[in-house]
Amino acid sequence: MSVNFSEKHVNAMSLSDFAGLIADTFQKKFGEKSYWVIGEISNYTYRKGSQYFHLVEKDEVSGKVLAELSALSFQDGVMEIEAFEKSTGQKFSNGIKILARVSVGFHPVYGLKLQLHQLDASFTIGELRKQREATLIRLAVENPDSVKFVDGQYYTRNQSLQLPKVISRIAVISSESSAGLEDFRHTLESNSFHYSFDIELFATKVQGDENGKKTVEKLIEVFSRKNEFDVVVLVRGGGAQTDFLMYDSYALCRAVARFPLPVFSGLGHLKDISICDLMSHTSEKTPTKVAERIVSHNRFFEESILIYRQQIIIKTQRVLAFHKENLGDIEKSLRQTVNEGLQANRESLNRLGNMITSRSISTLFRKDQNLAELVRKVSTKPLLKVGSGLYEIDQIILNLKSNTSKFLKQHRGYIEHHKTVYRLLSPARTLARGFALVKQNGVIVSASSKIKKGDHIEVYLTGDNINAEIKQITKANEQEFDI
Amino acid sequence: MSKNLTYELAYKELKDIAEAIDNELVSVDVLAEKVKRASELIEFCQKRLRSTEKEINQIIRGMEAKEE
Amino acid sequence: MSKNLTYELAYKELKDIAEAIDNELVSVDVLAEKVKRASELIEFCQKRLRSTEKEINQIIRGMEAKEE
Amino acid sequence: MSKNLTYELAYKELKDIAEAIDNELVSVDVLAEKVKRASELIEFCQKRLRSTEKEINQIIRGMEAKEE
Amino acid sequence: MSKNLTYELAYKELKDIAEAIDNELVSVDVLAEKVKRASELIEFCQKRLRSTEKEINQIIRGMEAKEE
Amino acid sequence: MSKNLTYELAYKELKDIAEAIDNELVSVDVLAEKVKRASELIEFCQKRLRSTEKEINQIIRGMEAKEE
Amino acid sequence: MSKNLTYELAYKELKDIAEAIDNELVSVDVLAEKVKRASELIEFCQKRLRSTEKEINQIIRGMEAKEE
Repeated sequence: MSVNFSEKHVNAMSLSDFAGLIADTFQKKFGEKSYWVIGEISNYTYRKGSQYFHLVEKDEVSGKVLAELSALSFQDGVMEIEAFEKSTGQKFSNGIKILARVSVGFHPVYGLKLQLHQLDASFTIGELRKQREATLIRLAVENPDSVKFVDGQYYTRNQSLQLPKVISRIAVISSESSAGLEDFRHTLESNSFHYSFDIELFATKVQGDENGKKTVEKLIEVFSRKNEFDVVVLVRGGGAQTDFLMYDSYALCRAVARFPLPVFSGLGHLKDISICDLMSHTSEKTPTKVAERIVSHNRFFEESILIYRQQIIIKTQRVLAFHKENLGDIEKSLRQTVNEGLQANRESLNRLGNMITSRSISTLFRKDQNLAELVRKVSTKPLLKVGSGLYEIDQIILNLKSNTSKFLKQHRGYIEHHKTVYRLLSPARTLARGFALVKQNGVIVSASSKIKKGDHIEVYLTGDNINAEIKQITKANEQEFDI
Repeated sequence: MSKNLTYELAYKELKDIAEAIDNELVSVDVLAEKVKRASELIEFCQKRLRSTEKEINQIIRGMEAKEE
Repeated sequence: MSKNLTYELAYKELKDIAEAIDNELVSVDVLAEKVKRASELIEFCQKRLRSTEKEINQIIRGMEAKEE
Repeated sequence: MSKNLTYELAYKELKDIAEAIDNELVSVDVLAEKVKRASELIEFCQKRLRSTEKEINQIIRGMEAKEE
Repeated sequence: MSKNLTYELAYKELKDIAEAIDNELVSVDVLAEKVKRASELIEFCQKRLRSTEKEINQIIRGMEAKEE
Repeated sequence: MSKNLTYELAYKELKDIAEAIDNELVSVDVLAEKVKRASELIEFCQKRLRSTEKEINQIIRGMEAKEE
Repeated sequence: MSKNLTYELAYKELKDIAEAIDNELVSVDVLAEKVKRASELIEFCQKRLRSTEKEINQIIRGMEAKEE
């Protein structure tokens, strides 16, 4: 055992020699060369003008540490960090991904150390933006009830909360020593309207509050007493740029988005607004502005009630004036209508009176006329009738006279006619015209057929009667005597 | 001549005789007789006419007298 | 002449007689008689008319007198 | 003349008479009698009208007097 | 005139009379009587109007006095 | 006047009276009475308005005093 | 004034009063009362805005005392 030990001992090196060997190897291998490396900062501390930190690489999925190296910065590195913080607006601290040019050294006492020479701020800005976007997407995706992304704008449940008419009970989450908190308090308490506020501080260390965990815990504390407050205010101490990244952390932002009391944020940032600002009910650039906002909210309320007061005063006077005027109008119109009514009645009485008298007189006049008409009828017609009767009788007399004499004359005419006829028909006048009458044996012969040759006939003439014997009979031409 | 003879009857008979003669229904034997009858009837009628006229004239004169 | 005779009846009868004579519906035998009747009716009617006239004139004069 | 006679009744009767006369529905026999009745009715109506007129004029004068 | 007579009733009656007279529904027999009644009604109504007017004027004067 | 009378009731009644008179629904018989009632109501309303005005002015003055 | 009176309730009541007056839904009878209530509500709000919770309780106690 001992030999082995001694052999081993002979070959053994002092640790410092060995460390020198490692250092030489590092020196040979890396020398003054430097490399651009990507890593995330952790275990950050600041001592005696130098920053000490680790650079870590984690598996993106599992979060398992794949590599971790410690690093530090000296003069040039410190200046880089200052410039970095200026251009990113972000403190060089844990959780930030950086692209850094580093050299590798090995120190016998402190071991492997990376030395920071240069930082690419634009890488970190890009990384932060990526991270920020990822957080926003995650908020929207995982909390569809409380975070909504519409038309390029985030809407949260907290934003939809109605502010109370007056904000007077305020829960403030801030670090106790923060200048922002002082500004906030002072602005509220010295407001020109003398509004009073009940402010309760929920103190938390903002520095080093990784992922805003402590702030979330304070929010939970407020939540448990939520009926005692009107709003929650998140303020961050002003001055130098402090840790801002926590206000982009998923946990805090989610808590703000879902918080049942309106959250006011006054984080004192100048560049990008934080996700927390996007999620909160109301965000202002500074704590002072938040305080002013609260005072003006209360002032708005007071003004609106004062406007109502003014309205009530004016309107009440108007109502009274209106009623007074109405009463006056009614009184006036009452007088007028009463007088008019009486006048109208008087007029209609007169009208009726006049009508009755004039109509009755005209009626009498018309009756008189009617009567006169009847008088005329009764006195003229009968005399006319009598007159025409007399005339008719005269006519009848005349007719009678002429008709009887005409009648008698006519009859005399008839008789004269007969007289003439019989005068012509007497046989004596016939014989006198040369006609003869033949008789046979005392009988007048009218046709020759009864007479034969040898017969004796008597022939009567005017003045003489002759006896004669027939010697010859001849047929007569009858037409000779036919008239 | 019958007392009952009227102007109407007389005129009628006269007319009948005239018609009978016109239709040669009267033989020469009775013609003279008919003519005799007719002359009597004519005389009757003429007397009647004259008396009627006289009578009427008196009535009318009476009326005229009253009227005046 | 009947006491019941009225102007209307008298006038009617008178007119009938006049018409009958005009239309030669009256025989010569009664002509004088008819004319006689007519003359009586005429007298009746004329009297009636004249008395009515007189009477009416009196009434009218009476009315006029009262009116004045 | 009846005491119950009114102007209306009198006027009505008068009008009927006048119309009958106007339309020659009154025979000569009663003509004078009708005219007589008419003249009585006319007198009655005229008296009535005049008295009514007088009465109304008095009332009107009374009204006018009160009005003044 | 009835004690229960009101202006309304009086006016109504007056109007009825006026209408009847205007439409010549009033006979001469009652015309004077109707006109008489009308004159009484008019007098009644006028008195009523005058007294009402007087009363109202007093009330109005009272109101004005209080207002001042 | 009833103790329970309010401005609203009084005003309503007043308006009804005024309208009725305006529409000539009030007869002459009750006109004076209605006008009397209206005058009472007007007085009541005016008093009410005056007292309300006084009261309100005090309140307003009180409010303004506090503000200063 | 109730202890439960909040800004919200006070504001709502004040608004209702203002609107009612504006719309003339407040009768003259209760106008003064409404204005009084409004002035109290305004005073309440203003005092409360300027006081701490402790002071408020005193104010309310004071108001309740007045109300009784």
